[in-house]
Amino acid sequence: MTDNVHSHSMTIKRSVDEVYAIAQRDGFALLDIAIDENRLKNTLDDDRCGAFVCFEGRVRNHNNATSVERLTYYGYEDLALNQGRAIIEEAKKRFEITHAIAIHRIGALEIGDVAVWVGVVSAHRYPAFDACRWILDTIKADIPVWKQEYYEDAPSKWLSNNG
Amino acid sequence: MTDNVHSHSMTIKRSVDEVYAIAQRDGFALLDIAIDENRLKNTLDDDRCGAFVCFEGRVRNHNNATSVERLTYYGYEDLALNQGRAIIEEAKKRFEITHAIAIHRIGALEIGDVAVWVGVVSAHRYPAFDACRWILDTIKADIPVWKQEYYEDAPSKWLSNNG
Amino acid sequence: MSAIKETERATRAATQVGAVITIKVLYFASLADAANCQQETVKVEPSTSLSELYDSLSQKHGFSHSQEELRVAVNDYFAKWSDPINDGDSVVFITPVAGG
Amino acid sequence: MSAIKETERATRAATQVGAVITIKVLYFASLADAANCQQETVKVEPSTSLSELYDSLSQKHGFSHSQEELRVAVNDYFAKWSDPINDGDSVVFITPVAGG
Repeated sequence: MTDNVHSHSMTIKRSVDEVYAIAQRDGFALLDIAIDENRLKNTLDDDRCGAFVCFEGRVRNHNNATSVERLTYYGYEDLALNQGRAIIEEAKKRFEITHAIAIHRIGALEIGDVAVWVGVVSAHRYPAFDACRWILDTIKADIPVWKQEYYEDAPSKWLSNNG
Repeated sequence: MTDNVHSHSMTIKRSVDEVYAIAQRDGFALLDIAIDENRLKNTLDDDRCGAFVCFEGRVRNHNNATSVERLTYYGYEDLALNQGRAIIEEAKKRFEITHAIAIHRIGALEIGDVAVWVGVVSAHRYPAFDACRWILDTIKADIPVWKQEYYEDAPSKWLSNNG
Repeated sequence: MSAIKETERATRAATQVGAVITIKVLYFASLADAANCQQETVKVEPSTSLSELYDSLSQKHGFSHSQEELRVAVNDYFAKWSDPINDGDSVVFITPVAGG
Repeated sequence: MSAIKETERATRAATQVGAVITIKVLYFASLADAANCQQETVKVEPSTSLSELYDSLSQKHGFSHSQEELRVAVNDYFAKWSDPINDGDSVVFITPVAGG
Protein backbone atom coordinates (compact mmCIF):
# COMPACT_ATOMS: atom_id res chain seq x y z
CA MET A 1 0.00 0.00 0.00
CA THR A 2 1.71 3.15 -1.20
CA ASP A 3 -0.81 5.73 0.02
CA ASN A 4 -0.81 6.72 3.63
CA VAL A 5 -3.23 5.55 6.27
CA HIS A 6 -5.45 8.63 5.83
CA SER A 7 -5.86 8.71 2.06
CA HIS A 8 -9.37 7.18 2.24
CA SER A 9 -10.52 10.06 4.42
CA MET A 10 -8.99 12.90 2.41
CA THR A 11 -11.06 12.46 -0.72
CA ILE A 12 -14.68 11.62 -1.36
CA LYS A 13 -16.05 8.72 -3.35
CA ARG A 14 -18.78 10.70 -5.08
CA SER A 15 -18.62 13.10 -8.02
CA VAL A 16 -18.97 16.84 -7.46
CA ASP A 17 -22.37 16.86 -9.12
CA GLU A 18 -23.50 14.04 -6.86
CA VAL A 19 -22.28 15.99 -3.85
CA TYR A 20 -24.34 19.05 -4.74
CA ALA A 21 -27.35 16.88 -5.57
CA ILE A 22 -27.10 15.15 -2.18
CA ALA A 23 -26.62 18.49 -0.42
CA GLN A 24 -29.71 19.86 -2.13
CA ARG A 25 -31.79 16.75 -1.36
CA ASP A 26 -30.55 15.93 2.16
CA GLY A 27 -29.10 19.26 3.23
CA PHE A 28 -25.57 18.03 3.89
CA ALA A 29 -22.59 16.59 2.05
CA LEU A 30 -18.81 16.37 2.16
CA LEU A 31 -16.69 17.76 -0.65
CA ASP A 32 -12.95 17.54 -1.32
CA ILE A 33 -12.50 20.67 -3.44
CA ALA A 34 -13.31 24.36 -2.90
CA ILE A 35 -16.94 24.91 -1.89
CA ASP A 36 -18.94 26.85 -4.49
CA GLU A 37 -20.94 29.11 -2.19
CA ASN A 38 -23.04 30.57 -4.95
CA ARG A 39 -24.08 27.12 -6.13
CA LEU A 40 -25.27 26.31 -2.62
CA LYS A 41 -26.91 29.67 -2.15
CA ASN A 42 -28.82 29.32 -5.41
CA THR A 43 -30.51 26.19 -4.09
CA LEU A 44 -32.01 28.36 -1.34
CA ASP A 45 -33.87 30.87 -3.51
CA ASP A 46 -37.47 30.95 -2.40
CA ASP A 47 -39.97 33.78 -2.79
CA ARG A 48 -41.60 32.88 0.52
CA CYS A 49 -38.38 33.58 2.41
CA GLY A 50 -37.47 37.02 3.69
CA ALA A 51 -34.36 35.89 5.52
CA PHE A 52 -31.15 34.22 4.41
CA VAL A 53 -28.41 33.58 6.95
CA CYS A 54 -25.14 31.92 6.11
CA PHE A 55 -22.02 30.93 7.97
CA GLU A 56 -18.63 30.32 6.46
CA GLY A 57 -15.94 28.70 8.54
CA ARG A 58 -12.56 29.71 7.19
CA VAL A 59 -9.08 28.47 8.02
CA ARG A 60 -7.56 30.99 10.44
CA ASN A 61 -3.88 31.89 10.49
CA HIS A 62 -3.75 31.14 14.19
CA ASN A 63 -5.18 28.85 16.83
CA ASN A 64 -4.97 30.49 20.20
CA ALA A 65 -1.47 31.97 20.15
CA THR A 66 0.03 29.48 17.70
CA SER A 67 0.61 30.42 14.08
CA VAL A 68 -1.04 27.96 11.70
CA GLU A 69 0.46 27.30 8.28
CA ARG A 70 -2.20 25.06 6.82
CA LEU A 71 -4.41 22.21 7.90
CA THR A 72 -5.96 19.03 6.65
CA TYR A 73 -9.48 17.81 7.28
CA TYR A 74 -10.30 14.11 7.17
CA GLY A 75 -13.81 12.75 6.89
CA TYR A 76 -15.73 9.53 7.16
CA GLU A 77 -17.93 10.24 4.18
CA ASP A 78 -20.75 7.69 4.47
CA LEU A 79 -21.37 8.29 8.16
CA ALA A 80 -21.07 12.04 7.61
CA LEU A 81 -23.82 11.96 4.98
CA ASN A 82 -26.14 9.85 7.15
CA GLN A 83 -25.53 12.01 10.19
CA GLY A 84 -25.76 15.24 8.17
CA ARG A 85 -29.15 14.23 6.79
CA ALA A 86 -30.36 13.60 10.34
CA ILE A 87 -29.05 16.99 11.51
CA ILE A 88 -30.86 18.90 8.78
CA GLU A 89 -34.06 16.94 9.39
CA GLU A 90 -33.85 17.79 13.08
CA ALA A 91 -33.15 21.47 12.30
CA LYS A 92 -36.30 21.66 10.20
CA LYS A 93 -38.29 20.24 13.13
CA ARG A 94 -36.74 22.56 15.71
CA PHE A 95 -36.87 25.84 13.79
CA GLU A 96 -39.38 27.61 11.54
CA ILE A 97 -37.18 27.42 8.47
CA THR A 98 -37.88 26.63 4.84
CA HIS A 99 -34.56 25.17 3.64
CA ALA A 100 -31.08 24.57 4.98
CA ILE A 101 -27.98 23.33 3.24
CA ALA A 102 -24.43 22.74 4.40
CA ILE A 103 -21.21 21.34 3.01
CA HIS A 104 -18.04 20.46 4.86
CA ARG A 105 -14.82 20.32 2.92
CA ILE A 106 -12.09 17.74 3.53
CA GLY A 107 -8.49 17.45 2.34
CA ALA A 108 -5.62 19.93 2.51
CA LEU A 109 -6.74 23.53 3.07
CA GLU A 110 -4.86 26.81 3.02
CA ILE A 111 -5.35 29.86 5.26
CA GLY A 112 -8.56 31.62 4.22
CA ASP A 113 -10.13 28.57 2.57
CA VAL A 114 -13.74 27.82 3.47
CA ALA A 115 -13.93 24.59 5.48
CA VAL A 116 -17.66 24.61 6.15
CA TRP A 117 -20.61 26.51 4.71
CA VAL A 118 -24.10 26.57 6.21
CA GLY A 119 -27.02 28.46 4.65
CA VAL A 120 -30.60 28.75 5.89
CA VAL A 121 -33.68 30.53 4.55
CA SER A 122 -36.89 31.24 6.38
CA ALA A 123 -39.85 33.60 6.25
CA HIS A 124 -38.59 35.53 9.28
CA ARG A 125 -35.10 36.31 10.49
CA TYR A 126 -34.69 34.78 13.95
CA PRO A 127 -35.32 31.16 12.96
CA ALA A 128 -32.73 31.50 10.20
CA PHE A 129 -30.11 32.79 12.67
CA ASP A 130 -30.99 30.18 15.28
CA ALA A 131 -31.03 27.28 12.84
CA CYS A 132 -27.79 28.29 11.14
CA ARG A 133 -25.99 28.43 14.46
CA TRP A 134 -27.53 25.18 15.69
CA ILE A 135 -26.66 23.34 12.47
CA LEU A 136 -23.08 24.60 12.67
CA ASP A 137 -22.73 23.62 16.33
CA THR A 138 -24.21 20.21 15.64
CA ILE A 139 -21.97 19.63 12.62
CA LYS A 140 -18.98 20.48 14.80
CA ALA A 141 -20.16 18.12 17.51
CA ASP A 142 -21.42 15.17 15.47
CA ILE A 143 -20.07 15.03 11.93
CA PRO A 144 -17.11 12.63 11.69
CA VAL A 145 -14.54 15.08 10.44
CA TRP A 146 -11.09 15.40 11.98
CA LYS A 147 -8.52 18.13 11.67
CA GLN A 148 -4.77 18.16 11.78
CA GLU A 149 -3.04 21.53 12.04
CA TYR A 150 0.46 22.17 10.74
CA TYR A 151 2.63 24.79 12.43
CA GLU A 152 5.82 26.54 11.53
CA ASP A 153 7.80 25.53 14.61
CA ALA A 154 6.02 22.52 16.07
CA PRO A 155 4.82 19.08 14.99
CA SER A 156 1.32 18.82 13.55
CA LYS A 157 -1.42 17.66 15.87
CA TRP A 158 -4.93 16.21 15.92
CA LEU A 159 -7.46 18.66 17.22
CA SER A 160 -10.73 18.11 19.00
CA ASN A 161 -13.78 20.37 19.28
CA ASN A 162 -14.60 19.14 22.73
CA GLY A 163 -11.31 18.94 24.55
CA MET B 1 -42.52 70.23 -9.10
CA THR B 2 -43.14 67.28 -11.37
CA ASP B 3 -41.67 64.52 -9.23
CA ASN B 4 -43.63 63.17 -6.34
CA VAL B 5 -43.17 64.00 -2.69
CA HIS B 6 -40.98 60.93 -2.11
CA SER B 7 -38.51 61.26 -4.97
CA HIS B 8 -35.79 62.65 -2.69
CA SER B 9 -35.93 59.52 -0.55
CA MET B 10 -35.97 56.96 -3.36
CA THR B 11 -32.51 57.69 -4.71
CA ILE B 12 -29.20 58.47 -3.09
CA LYS B 13 -27.05 61.54 -3.63
CA ARG B 14 -23.74 59.67 -3.71
CA SER B 15 -22.12 57.64 -6.46
CA VAL B 16 -22.03 53.85 -6.22
CA ASP B 17 -18.26 53.89 -5.65
CA GLU B 18 -18.72 56.42 -2.85
CA VAL B 19 -21.36 54.19 -1.29
CA TYR B 20 -19.04 51.17 -1.18
CA ALA B 21 -16.15 53.32 0.06
CA ILE B 22 -18.35 54.67 2.88
CA ALA B 23 -19.61 51.19 3.69
CA GLN B 24 -16.05 49.92 3.89
CA ARG B 25 -14.88 52.85 6.04
CA ASP B 26 -17.92 53.33 8.31
CA GLY B 27 -19.61 49.94 8.01
CA PHE B 28 -22.92 51.21 6.68
CA ALA B 29 -24.40 52.93 3.65
CA LEU B 30 -27.58 53.26 1.63
CA LEU B 31 -27.70 52.26 -2.02
CA ASP B 32 -30.42 52.65 -4.65
CA ILE B 33 -29.47 49.79 -6.97
CA ALA B 34 -28.97 46.05 -6.48
CA ILE B 35 -26.53 45.27 -3.65
CA ASP B 36 -23.36 43.57 -4.86
CA GLU B 37 -22.93 41.01 -2.09
CA ASN B 38 -19.56 39.79 -3.33
CA ARG B 39 -18.18 43.32 -3.33
CA LEU B 40 -19.20 43.70 0.30
CA LYS B 41 -18.00 40.24 1.24
CA ASN B 42 -14.60 40.90 -0.32
CA THR B 43 -14.05 43.80 2.06
CA LEU B 44 -14.29 41.29 4.93
CA ASP B 45 -11.45 38.97 3.92
CA ASP B 46 -9.09 38.65 6.87
CA ASP B 47 -6.74 35.77 7.66
CA ARG B 48 -7.28 36.27 11.39
CA CYS B 49 -10.97 35.47 11.03
CA GLY B 50 -12.33 31.95 11.18
CA ALA B 51 -15.97 32.98 11.07
CA PHE B 52 -18.04 34.86 8.52
CA VAL B 53 -21.76 35.32 9.12
CA CYS B 54 -24.05 37.17 6.77
CA PHE B 55 -27.70 38.06 6.62
CA GLU B 56 -29.67 38.94 3.54
CA GLY B 57 -33.12 40.43 3.92
CA ARG B 58 -35.11 39.66 0.80
CA VAL B 59 -38.48 40.92 -0.36
CA ARG B 60 -41.02 38.19 0.47
CA ASN B 61 -44.05 37.41 -1.65
CA HIS B 62 -46.28 37.77 1.38
CA ASN B 63 -46.66 39.71 4.58
CA ASN B 64 -48.70 37.70 7.05
CA ALA B 65 -51.48 36.34 4.87
CA THR B 66 -51.43 39.12 2.29
CA SER B 67 -49.82 38.60 -1.10
CA VAL B 68 -47.23 41.27 -1.86
CA GLU B 69 -46.55 42.33 -5.44
CA ARG B 70 -43.59 44.63 -4.88
CA LEU B 71 -42.50 47.28 -2.45
CA THR B 72 -40.63 50.52 -2.25
CA TYR B 73 -38.11 51.55 0.38
CA TYR B 74 -37.53 55.21 1.15
CA GLY B 75 -34.52 56.48 3.05
CA TYR B 76 -33.21 59.61 4.71
CA GLU B 77 -29.69 59.15 3.43
CA ASP B 78 -27.62 61.56 5.53
CA LEU B 79 -29.17 60.55 8.84
CA ALA B 80 -28.95 56.89 7.82
CA LEU B 81 -25.20 57.18 7.24
CA ASN B 82 -24.59 58.96 10.54
CA GLN B 83 -26.72 56.50 12.47
CA GLY B 84 -25.30 53.50 10.60
CA ARG B 85 -21.75 54.55 11.48
CA ALA B 86 -22.77 54.76 15.14
CA ILE B 87 -24.40 51.30 14.99
CA ILE B 88 -21.28 49.64 13.57
CA GLU B 89 -19.05 51.42 16.10
CA GLU B 90 -21.28 50.17 18.89
CA ALA B 91 -21.30 46.63 17.47
CA LYS B 92 -17.51 46.58 17.52
CA LYS B 93 -17.56 47.59 21.18
CA ARG B 94 -20.21 45.06 22.17
CA PHE B 95 -18.90 42.00 20.32
CA GLU B 96 -15.50 40.41 19.71
CA ILE B 97 -15.59 41.00 15.97
CA THR B 98 -13.01 42.16 13.48
CA HIS B 99 -15.10 43.83 10.77
CA ALA B 100 -18.75 44.42 9.99
CA ILE B 101 -20.38 45.93 6.94
CA ALA B 102 -23.98 46.52 5.95
CA ILE B 103 -25.90 48.15 3.15
CA HIS B 104 -29.60 48.93 2.96
CA ARG B 105 -31.17 49.38 -0.43
CA ILE B 106 -33.85 51.96 -1.20
CA GLY B 107 -36.15 52.48 -4.17
CA ALA B 108 -38.54 50.09 -5.93
CA LEU B 109 -37.78 46.42 -5.22
CA GLU B 110 -39.22 43.24 -6.67
CA ILE B 111 -39.95 39.95 -4.90
CA GLY B 112 -36.65 38.22 -4.11
CA ASP B 113 -34.53 41.38 -4.25
CA VAL B 114 -32.10 41.90 -1.39
CA ALA B 115 -33.18 44.89 0.72
CA VAL B 116 -30.48 44.68 3.36
CA TRP B 117 -27.18 42.84 3.64
CA VAL B 118 -25.14 42.51 6.83
CA GLY B 119 -21.78 40.71 7.00
CA VAL B 120 -19.52 40.17 10.00
CA VAL B 121 -16.17 38.44 10.44
CA SER B 122 -14.52 37.43 13.69
CA ALA B 123 -11.94 35.01 14.99
CA HIS B 124 -14.62 32.77 16.55
CA ARG B 125 -18.15 31.99 15.50
CA TYR B 126 -20.49 33.16 18.26
CA PRO B 127 -19.54 36.86 18.21
CA ALA B 128 -20.11 36.90 14.43
CA PHE B 129 -23.61 35.42 14.84
CA ASP B 130 -24.45 37.71 17.76
CA ALA B 131 -23.14 40.86 16.10
CA CYS B 132 -24.82 40.14 12.76
CA ARG B 133 -28.16 39.71 14.47
CA TRP B 134 -27.71 42.75 16.69
CA ILE B 135 -26.68 44.96 13.76
CA LEU B 136 -29.69 43.80 11.75
CA ASP B 137 -32.08 44.39 14.65
CA THR B 138 -30.60 47.81 15.29
CA ILE B 139 -30.76 48.77 11.62
CA LYS B 140 -34.42 47.78 11.62
CA ALA B 141 -35.07 49.80 14.77
CA ASP B 142 -33.00 52.91 14.11
CA ILE B 143 -32.11 53.48 10.48
CA PRO B 144 -34.51 55.98 8.87
CA VAL B 145 -35.84 53.76 6.12
CA TRP B 146 -39.52 53.37 5.40
CA LYS B 147 -41.38 50.80 3.40
CA GLN B 148 -44.53 50.86 1.35
CA GLU B 149 -45.98 47.53 0.24
CA TYR B 150 -48.10 47.16 -2.86
CA TYR B 151 -50.75 44.43 -2.98
CA GLU B 152 -52.82 42.92 -5.72
CA ASP B 153 -56.23 43.64 -4.22
CA ALA B 154 -55.70 46.40 -1.68
CA PRO B 155 -54.23 49.90 -1.51
CA SER B 156 -50.54 50.20 -0.69
CA LYS B 157 -49.62 51.01 2.88
CA TRP B 158 -46.82 52.34 5.06
CA LEU B 159 -45.37 49.68 7.29
CA SER B 160 -43.70 49.93 10.65
CA ASN B 161 -41.26 47.60 12.35
CA ASN B 162 -42.53 48.44 15.78
CA GLY B 163 -46.29 48.56 15.53
CA MET C 1 -24.80 77.51 32.42
CA SER C 2 -23.91 81.10 31.75
CA ALA C 3 -23.89 80.31 28.04
CA ILE C 4 -27.46 79.12 28.28
CA LYS C 5 -28.49 82.26 30.17
CA GLU C 6 -26.78 84.38 27.57
CA THR C 7 -28.75 82.59 24.89
CA GLU C 8 -31.99 82.97 26.78
CA ARG C 9 -31.43 86.65 27.24
CA ALA C 10 -30.55 87.08 23.58
CA THR C 11 -33.58 85.02 22.60
CA ARG C 12 -35.94 87.13 24.67
CA ALA C 13 -34.42 90.28 23.27
CA ALA C 14 -34.75 89.02 19.72
CA THR C 15 -38.31 87.90 20.29
CA GLN C 16 -39.19 91.29 21.65
CA VAL C 17 -38.02 92.95 18.47
CA GLY C 18 -39.83 90.32 16.38
CA ALA C 19 -36.67 88.43 15.25
CA VAL C 20 -37.21 85.03 13.65
CA ILE C 21 -34.98 82.11 12.69
CA THR C 22 -35.30 80.21 9.48
CA ILE C 23 -35.22 76.44 9.52
CA LYS C 24 -35.69 73.83 6.88
CA VAL C 25 -38.07 70.93 7.54
CA LEU C 26 -37.72 67.79 5.41
CA TYR C 27 -40.55 65.30 5.10
CA PHE C 28 -40.38 61.55 4.60
CA ALA C 29 -42.88 58.74 4.26
CA SER C 30 -46.41 59.42 5.51
CA LEU C 31 -45.53 62.95 6.64
CA ALA C 32 -44.47 63.79 3.08
CA ASP C 33 -47.84 62.46 1.90
CA ALA C 34 -49.71 64.56 4.46
CA ALA C 35 -47.64 67.70 3.90
CA ASN C 36 -47.73 67.05 0.17
CA CYS C 37 -44.16 68.26 -0.14
CA GLN C 38 -40.59 67.07 0.40
CA GLN C 39 -39.51 70.06 2.41
CA GLU C 40 -40.46 73.52 3.43
CA THR C 41 -38.77 76.53 4.95
CA VAL C 42 -40.26 77.69 8.22
CA LYS C 43 -39.70 80.89 10.13
CA VAL C 44 -40.14 80.60 13.87
CA GLU C 45 -39.35 82.54 16.97
CA PRO C 46 -35.91 81.61 18.32
CA SER C 47 -37.35 80.20 21.53
CA THR C 48 -39.51 77.70 19.68
CA SER C 49 -39.00 74.13 20.87
CA LEU C 50 -38.98 71.11 18.57
CA SER C 51 -42.23 69.99 20.17
CA GLU C 52 -43.87 73.33 19.47
CA LEU C 53 -42.58 73.18 15.93
CA TYR C 54 -44.10 69.74 15.41
CA ASP C 55 -47.42 70.81 16.95
CA SER C 56 -47.59 73.80 14.70
CA LEU C 57 -46.73 71.86 11.52
CA SER C 58 -49.01 69.01 12.54
CA GLN C 59 -51.94 71.42 12.76
CA LYS C 60 -50.99 73.00 9.45
CA HIS C 61 -50.75 69.68 7.56
CA GLY C 62 -53.03 67.44 9.60
CA PHE C 63 -50.39 64.87 10.58
CA SER C 64 -51.93 61.79 12.14
CA HIS C 65 -48.96 60.91 14.36
CA SER C 66 -48.74 62.18 17.90
CA GLN C 67 -45.33 63.44 18.96
CA GLU C 68 -44.84 60.41 21.21
CA GLU C 69 -44.77 58.15 18.15
CA LEU C 70 -42.01 60.13 16.50
CA ARG C 71 -38.32 60.81 16.81
CA VAL C 72 -36.71 64.00 15.66
CA ALA C 73 -33.45 64.66 13.81
CA VAL C 74 -31.58 67.94 13.61
CA ASN C 75 -28.88 68.44 10.98
CA ASP C 76 -28.84 64.75 10.04
CA TYR C 77 -28.42 63.38 13.55
CA PHE C 78 -31.07 62.10 15.92
CA ALA C 79 -31.81 64.80 18.50
CA LYS C 80 -33.75 65.07 21.73
CA TRP C 81 -37.08 66.87 21.70
CA SER C 82 -35.60 69.22 24.28
CA ASP C 83 -32.67 70.20 22.04
CA PRO C 84 -32.68 73.85 20.89
CA ILE C 85 -33.30 74.90 17.30
CA ASN C 86 -30.91 77.32 15.68
CA ASP C 87 -31.15 79.47 12.61
CA GLY C 88 -30.36 77.43 9.50
CA ASP C 89 -31.04 74.08 11.13
CA SER C 90 -32.54 71.26 9.17
CA VAL C 91 -35.23 69.39 11.10
CA VAL C 92 -36.84 66.05 10.30
CA PHE C 93 -39.61 64.30 12.16
CA ILE C 94 -39.09 60.55 11.95
CA THR C 95 -42.18 58.37 11.81
CA PRO C 96 -41.79 54.71 12.82
CA VAL C 97 -39.19 53.16 10.55
CA ALA C 98 -39.56 49.95 8.58
CA GLY C 99 -36.20 48.95 7.19
CA GLY C 100 -34.80 45.47 6.87
CA MET D 1 -38.06 -10.23 23.37
CA SER D 2 -38.40 -13.70 22.01
CA ALA D 3 -36.36 -12.58 18.99
CA ILE D 4 -33.51 -11.60 21.31
CA LYS D 5 -33.66 -14.93 23.10
CA GLU D 6 -33.62 -16.70 19.78
CA THR D 7 -30.51 -14.80 18.83
CA GLU D 8 -28.83 -15.51 22.14
CA ARG D 9 -29.52 -19.16 21.82
CA ALA D 10 -28.23 -19.21 18.25
CA THR D 11 -25.16 -17.26 19.34
CA ARG D 12 -24.35 -19.66 22.13
CA ALA D 13 -24.83 -22.56 19.80
CA ALA D 14 -22.54 -21.03 17.20
CA THR D 15 -19.90 -20.24 19.81
CA GLN D 16 -19.97 -23.76 21.04
CA VAL D 17 -19.13 -25.09 17.63
CA GLY D 18 -16.41 -22.45 17.28
CA ALA D 19 -18.26 -20.32 14.69
CA VAL D 20 -16.89 -16.83 14.02
CA ILE D 21 -18.21 -13.75 12.28
CA THR D 22 -16.16 -11.54 10.03
CA ILE D 23 -16.34 -7.80 10.43
CA LYS D 24 -14.52 -4.94 8.80
CA VAL D 25 -13.02 -2.23 11.00
CA LEU D 26 -12.18 1.13 9.40
CA TYR D 27 -9.75 3.54 11.02
CA PHE D 28 -9.71 7.31 10.91
CA ALA D 29 -7.54 10.06 12.35
CA SER D 30 -5.30 9.12 15.30
CA LEU D 31 -6.59 5.52 15.34
CA ALA D 32 -5.41 5.09 11.74
CA ASP D 33 -2.01 6.43 12.81
CA ALA D 34 -1.85 3.99 15.73
CA ALA D 35 -3.15 1.00 13.78
CA ASN D 36 -1.00 2.05 10.84
CA CYS D 37 -3.72 1.00 8.44
CA GLN D 38 -6.99 2.26 7.00
CA GLN D 39 -8.97 -0.88 7.70
CA GLU D 40 -8.67 -4.47 8.72
CA THR D 41 -10.82 -7.55 8.68
CA VAL D 42 -11.42 -9.10 12.07
CA LYS D 43 -12.90 -12.48 12.96
CA VAL D 44 -14.67 -12.59 16.30
CA GLU D 45 -17.05 -14.82 18.18
CA PRO D 46 -20.67 -13.87 17.43
CA SER D 47 -21.31 -12.87 21.04
CA THR D 48 -18.53 -10.29 21.02
CA SER D 49 -19.71 -6.84 22.09
CA LEU D 50 -18.52 -3.59 20.51
CA SER D 51 -16.76 -2.77 23.80
CA GLU D 52 -14.92 -6.07 23.77
CA LEU D 53 -13.99 -5.52 20.15
CA TYR D 54 -12.54 -2.10 20.97
CA ASP D 55 -10.64 -3.45 23.99
CA SER D 56 -9.14 -6.19 21.91
CA LEU D 57 -8.11 -3.89 19.04
CA SER D 58 -6.90 -1.26 21.46
CA GLN D 59 -4.52 -3.79 23.05
CA LYS D 60 -3.40 -4.97 19.63
CA HIS D 61 -2.62 -1.45 18.31
CA GLY D 62 -1.95 0.46 21.49
CA PHE D 63 -4.76 3.03 21.09
CA SER D 64 -4.45 5.85 23.58
CA HIS D 65 -8.18 6.61 23.83
CA SER D 66 -10.35 4.99 26.45
CA GLN D 67 -13.70 3.75 25.24
CA GLU D 68 -15.47 6.53 27.15
CA GLU D 69 -13.87 9.11 24.85
CA LEU D 70 -15.14 7.43 21.71
CA ARG D 71 -18.33 6.86 19.81
CA VAL D 72 -18.92 3.87 17.61
CA ALA D 73 -20.54 3.53 14.20
CA VAL D 74 -21.88 0.35 12.62
CA ASN D 75 -22.60 0.23 8.90
CA ASP D 76 -22.19 4.01 8.49
CA TYR D 77 -24.59 5.02 11.28
CA PHE D 78 -23.77 5.93 14.86
CA ALA D 79 -24.54 2.96 17.10
CA LYS D 80 -24.77 2.27 20.79
CA TRP D 81 -21.97 0.35 22.46
CA SER D 82 -24.60 -2.19 23.46
CA ASP D 83 -25.71 -2.82 19.88
CA PRO D 84 -24.95 -6.31 18.55
CA ILE D 85 -22.38 -7.02 15.86
CA ASN D 86 -23.36 -9.16 12.92
CA ASP D 87 -21.39 -10.99 10.32
CA GLY D 88 -20.31 -8.61 7.55
CA ASP D 89 -20.76 -5.45 9.63
CA SER D 90 -18.49 -2.51 9.18
CA VAL D 91 -17.42 -0.96 12.48
CA VAL D 92 -15.73 2.39 13.09
CA PHE D 93 -14.54 3.82 16.38
CA ILE D 94 -14.96 7.58 16.32
CA THR D 95 -12.40 9.66 18.18
CA PRO D 96 -13.40 13.20 19.20
CA VAL D 97 -14.31 15.09 16.03
CA ALA D 98 -12.99 18.48 14.99
CA GLY D 99 -15.00 19.74 12.04
CA GLY D 100 -16.06 23.30 11.38
